[in-house]
Amino acid sequence: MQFEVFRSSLAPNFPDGAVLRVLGDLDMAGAPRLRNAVVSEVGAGTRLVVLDLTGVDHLDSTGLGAVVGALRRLRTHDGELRVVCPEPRVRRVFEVCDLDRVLELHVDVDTALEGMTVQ
Amino acid sequence: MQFEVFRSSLAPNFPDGAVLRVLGDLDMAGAPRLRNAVVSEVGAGTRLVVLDLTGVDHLDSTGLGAVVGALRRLRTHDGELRVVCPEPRVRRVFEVCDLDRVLELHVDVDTALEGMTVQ
Amino acid sequence: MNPSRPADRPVEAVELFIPPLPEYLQLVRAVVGATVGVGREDELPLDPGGIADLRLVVSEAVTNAIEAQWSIGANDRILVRCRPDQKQTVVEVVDRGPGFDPDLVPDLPPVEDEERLDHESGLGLSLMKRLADGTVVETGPGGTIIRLVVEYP
Amino acid sequence: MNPSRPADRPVEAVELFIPPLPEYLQLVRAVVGATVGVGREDELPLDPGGIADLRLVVSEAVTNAIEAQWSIGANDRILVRCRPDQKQTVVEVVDRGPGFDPDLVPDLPPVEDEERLDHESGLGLSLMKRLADGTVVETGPGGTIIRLVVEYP
Ligand SMILES: Nc1ncnc2c1ncn2[C@@H]1O[C@H](COP(=O)(O)OP(=O)(O)O)[C@@H](O)[C@H]1O
Ligand SMILES: Nc1ncnc2c1ncn2[C@@H]1O[C@H](COP(=O)(O)OP(=O)(O)O)[C@@H](O)[C@H]1O
Repeated sequence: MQFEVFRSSLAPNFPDGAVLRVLGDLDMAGAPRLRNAVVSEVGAGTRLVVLDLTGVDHLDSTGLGAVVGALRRLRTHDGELRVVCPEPRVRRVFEVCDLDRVLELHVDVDTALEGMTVQ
Repeated sequence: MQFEVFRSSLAPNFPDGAVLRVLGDLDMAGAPRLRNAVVSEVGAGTRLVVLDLTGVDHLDSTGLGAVVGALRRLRTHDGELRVVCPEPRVRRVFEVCDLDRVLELHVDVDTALEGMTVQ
Repeated sequence: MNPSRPADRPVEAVELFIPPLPEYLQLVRAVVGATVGVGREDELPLDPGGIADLRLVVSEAVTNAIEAQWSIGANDRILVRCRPDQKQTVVEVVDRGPGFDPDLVPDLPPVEDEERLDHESGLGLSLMKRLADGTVVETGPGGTIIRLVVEYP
Repeated sequence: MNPSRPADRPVEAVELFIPPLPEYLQLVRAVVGATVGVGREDELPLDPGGIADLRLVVSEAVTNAIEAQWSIGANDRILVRCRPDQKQTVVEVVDRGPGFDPDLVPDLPPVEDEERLDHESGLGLSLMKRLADGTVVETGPGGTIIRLVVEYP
């Protein structure tokens, strides 16, 4: 049913930064669309992606795969991924797979950007 | 899943009156429970029943049957039934079956009681 | 490792089998309502009123199917088949009840009739005929199929 | 006219057949979540976290079933059978994929491993094993049945 990835720029503070806000279920149906969105960002020169999963109701291993894929793609291009995931039930999926040890999960976009050097 | 019939007395204004507030879906699963509630009321001497369907999401012909049964049962005992049904989608079911011509549908309990002589 | 989605093919049906018990009616309505939206990324093809009507007519058909099976003590599961299409949704309800003669079912008695209040039932088929764009009944001693068609505006 | 409900008999299963397409996953989760509550007038036997876990493990099993069928181009519908019981819910997912050897599927690679990021998949079975109280795999060249058991607290 509804699945959307909304983009907003982080300029001027982070000219090569963007927030991708996912709305809907991040499963085998939604994950390819997140993957496409990340591929276009990196292709367009974005190097800091804040992935905001606040609007995600359901996350499963296929969705996790897309998040891990985003991390890897950004790192390969010397970029960075920050994940916003305030909802305990969605955090839990990262935790069960030990992925909270690879990815820091933040409660909101501002917190995710804390400590980043404004460019 | 959840289905409840909540009762509240209309005393002191109407000592033999009660509001039955239905919460849930009034279908083949819920209707018998409404029917039971009405039978106990009439058995206990209630003669004015305000049936509040504000909390009903789904009403179908089995539910309508229970409402019509309540009307008949009360009339047989010289009682009266008033129906509260503010939700257009639920009203529509009464209308499609022409039952809005037999039963007045009110928007809230106060309106349903308008014009009733306080005892 | 990750085989890809097969090329497009015609919409297929979702089939739901439920025990013949009224506590499953809500589940049926939920499934039918949700099926209309499957695979649609933009708006739904029916507005909330249209979905409410669809849920209502299916609920009527399944209620009749449960009653029909109870009348002969048939424990078989009832099948609800939903086929959401580009232009319409078709829902079939299949039971193993005794069948019936639709021509012998009277349309609504006039509502002003005092005796109308004596009947607490008999509205289901009228509701289906009034709210669905098509109601087809296939029935026989082995059971009944009610096919309900709701067209998109 | 109104035959009555048959005497109590064991809980029966709800069966949902879906086309092997990811857009039906949400529907499967909705059905599985709703089945837990069927016929319960009081509280649900699982809290929201328990229902989320159940939805998650079923979603994993159906995702695998879809991928398995895609790998051999099998268009058959996938069956999701839910049996809510007094003490537990059992969900079976049946596909017509090629089958597999569960012993050859590695458990999670250690997460600190840099190579972990090379794998975007391979978490489904681990999630099922960790979150379900029982995960039974019956598999062969004709297809696979994954049986997931979630006990009530
Ligand atoms: N699936 C069915 N199998 C057998 N008989 C049916 C079926 N559907 C409807 N009928 C018959 O048609 C009659 C009218 O149905 P309906 O208009 O839905 O009203 P109700 O079910 O409330 O009596 C039923 O009483 C029943 O005798
Ligand atoms: N129903 C199934 N049919 C065939 N193979 C399966 C099935 N379920 C799992 N497998 C095999 O087990 C592997 C691991 O599954 P899983 O842990 O869910 O990870 P993923 O599906 O992301 O690869 C799959 O890649 C697949 O080869």
